[in-house]
Amino acid sequence: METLEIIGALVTLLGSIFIFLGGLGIVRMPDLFNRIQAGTKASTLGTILSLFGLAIINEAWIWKLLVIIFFVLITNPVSSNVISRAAHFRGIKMTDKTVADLLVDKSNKPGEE
Amino acid sequence: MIKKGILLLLLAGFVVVISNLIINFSGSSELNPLARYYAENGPTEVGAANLVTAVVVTYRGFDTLGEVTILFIAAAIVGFFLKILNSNNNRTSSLRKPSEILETASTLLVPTIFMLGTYIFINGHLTPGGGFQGGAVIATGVMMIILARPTSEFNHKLLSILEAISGIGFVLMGVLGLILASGFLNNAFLPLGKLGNILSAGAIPIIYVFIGIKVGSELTSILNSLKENQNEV
Amino acid sequence: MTQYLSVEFIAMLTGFLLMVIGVWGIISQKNLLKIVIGFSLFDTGLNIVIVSLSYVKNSTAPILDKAVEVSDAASKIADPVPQALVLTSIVIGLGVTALMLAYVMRMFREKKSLEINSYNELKW
Amino acid sequence: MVNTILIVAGVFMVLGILLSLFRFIKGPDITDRTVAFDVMTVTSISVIGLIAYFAGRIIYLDVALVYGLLSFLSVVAIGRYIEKGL
Amino acid sequence: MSIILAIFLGLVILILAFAAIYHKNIKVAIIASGAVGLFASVLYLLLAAPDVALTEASIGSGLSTIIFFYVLNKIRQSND
Amino acid sequence: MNIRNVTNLFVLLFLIWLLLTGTFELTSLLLGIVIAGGLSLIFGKNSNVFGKLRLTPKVFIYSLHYLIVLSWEIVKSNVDVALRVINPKLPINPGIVKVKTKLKSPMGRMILANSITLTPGTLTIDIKDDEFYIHWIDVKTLDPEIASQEIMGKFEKILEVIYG
Repeated sequence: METLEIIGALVTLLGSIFIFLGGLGIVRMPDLFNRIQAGTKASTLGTILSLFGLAIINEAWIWKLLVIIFFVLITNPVSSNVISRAAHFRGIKMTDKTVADLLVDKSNKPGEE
Repeated sequence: MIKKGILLLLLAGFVVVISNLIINFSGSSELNPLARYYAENGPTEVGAANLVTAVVVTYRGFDTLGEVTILFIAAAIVGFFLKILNSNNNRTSSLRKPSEILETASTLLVPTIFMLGTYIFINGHLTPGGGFQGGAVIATGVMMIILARPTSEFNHKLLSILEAISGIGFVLMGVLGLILASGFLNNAFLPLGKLGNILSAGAIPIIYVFIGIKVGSELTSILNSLKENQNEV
Repeated sequence: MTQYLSVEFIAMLTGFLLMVIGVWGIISQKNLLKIVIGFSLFDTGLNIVIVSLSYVKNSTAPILDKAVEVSDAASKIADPVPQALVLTSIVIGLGVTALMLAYVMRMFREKKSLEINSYNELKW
Repeated sequence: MVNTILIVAGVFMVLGILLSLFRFIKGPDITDRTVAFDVMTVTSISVIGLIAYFAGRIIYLDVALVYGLLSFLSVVAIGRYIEKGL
Repeated sequence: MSIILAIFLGLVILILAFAAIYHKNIKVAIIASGAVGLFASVLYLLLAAPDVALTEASIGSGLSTIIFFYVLNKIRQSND
Repeated sequence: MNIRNVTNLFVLLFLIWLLLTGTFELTSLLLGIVIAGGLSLIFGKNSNVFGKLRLTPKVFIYSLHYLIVLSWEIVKSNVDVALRVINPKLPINPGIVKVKTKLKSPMGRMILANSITLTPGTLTIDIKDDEFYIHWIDVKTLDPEIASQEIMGKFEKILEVIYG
């Protein structure tokens, strides 16, 4: 049983490293969309992995942890979609490296204030 | 400048008063007698595994009754202050429509949020949670509906009926405790059951269902009056 | 010194400082919404202080299940009474916040301004 | 052994929260701050999981449950406010 | 170990509270006060109070932020 | 009144109840059935969110397959983006591209959009009719056909079977 617990702990460690990388990405990336790409997604995977690792360590907890993972999987993409759509509507300046912007919003006005 | 000085003086007085408390603080290493009584006798007297629930619903049930009343008064005053003067709904049409993802996700998530709220207040005597948290979660579910479909309307009649029924039910449970058991809001007039089962702790699950519906409908009516008020001015 | 290095003391200190910040916000800010935010910070700080009073050294949550048996509950759990009080206090705090925000909306409707200095009818 | 690894994991999580706090303080626009807030809530879920493990109580996970389902709602409200759809 | 986590949480709470009081942009102040509720909830969990943490998570961090934004929305509507 | 929709919602809610309580005690099961039934009747009556989804073994197997594909993609692209973040030169080439989908069912479209968002490197920004607007961290092509294949070819094939 000891090895299983260590494997679970290592999975949790991996997840926390992803969380750290997400934090790094959110600091380093140049504009909002890239921050969402690097930050929110990496920390979502990190959270899922670390909860999964806890489930391996302590198999009695697996049901409740599965529900949490399910909720995180559903809700997180929705929130980043809403915030990125709002940011695009608001006319956030994108980084100079941007190649193309095919989304033309008919009702798009420059930012609100 | 004098004003700023007076403000600083006020703040300094506040800091002195509380710093006196904090310097002499040393954490307690054992429970005080009241808490010890609750910890030792709570499981046998009330039958609830969650002692916080036992305190909220039975030992200090009057506090809860007063608290629900305060919330009701707050909801009523908010509704009164924000009474709609002219309700023409032309503004809602100018709103930007939510994205399709949010709409579809809300049809999936709203039942799930309601399920979680129901779980929280029905299991209030076993796990953390109870009527207040469950009611707040349910109000958040209603909030989700408003966010995803800004044009949706709420049935005021249904809200007030739910609130009235649950309030009457809560008081009725208290009076039943007074008649059938030893005191107001005593839960022991139903069998206490085995500690840790879902149908245990006497009347606590029923009381929590009432509290949950009441808190949920009150918070919903606060949100509703804030929402509808946007149509004027 | 060692008595100060405990979770409950740090939480209590945080709560007190949060209360101080909240009071400072209430008395120094001019924006009505900022004042409401100050009230809610004060509320949170007060709740943290009360909960930190309920903590007993090395205690766990006052909920009995497989981890905490009925027989040794009294030696393991934290004090349930302050937690129950804070529970209701948070919900009331939301009601009070909503009420204050309704006042703010009403006041804004009269004068179209959020500056507290423009409401000077009762000033002497 | 297991506890040591988990403590190291906790340190990484705390560092992640600190980095997103930095973005929250600095972030030029409100949307950047909202994203930082989102990252902080998601990270808090795993911190809660670790606290539950060290306390050895499964019931603490109920808090993470509520976080997982409700934390995104305030983000959605902010987004709808920015795009004038509230 | 939990002491270090408590110190960290306390510092984060205080920084966010300062941001909530002193930031010029009112929206940022509201989000910061929501984040104060978020970390206060984790602190409650450290203090062995899961019930309170649950309440704070659903109310302090969720509902109150949303209510603030509703009011702000209405005030902006008549502003521009 | 859409019977299939209500049943699907009931199954989902009852599954969540089981996972939450974690017991198979009789009273708890009965209570779960009552609550899930009531909620699915209230919410499933007027919506058509699940579309034509049938709960057959084939759908179950395909869902499992989808989960495996999705998790593999998530891990792979996460490592990719993480390498970009660590790299001091920050090699990104972002842009918003347009892709087309054939899916009609709202649930299938939501799951597809969420899967695209969950894999780092791509982020769904908006949906208009059958066009998805996607922010891509490393734009390889601007042509909708090739981009669709590149970004969501794997997901779409399986979802087409499930949501028919």
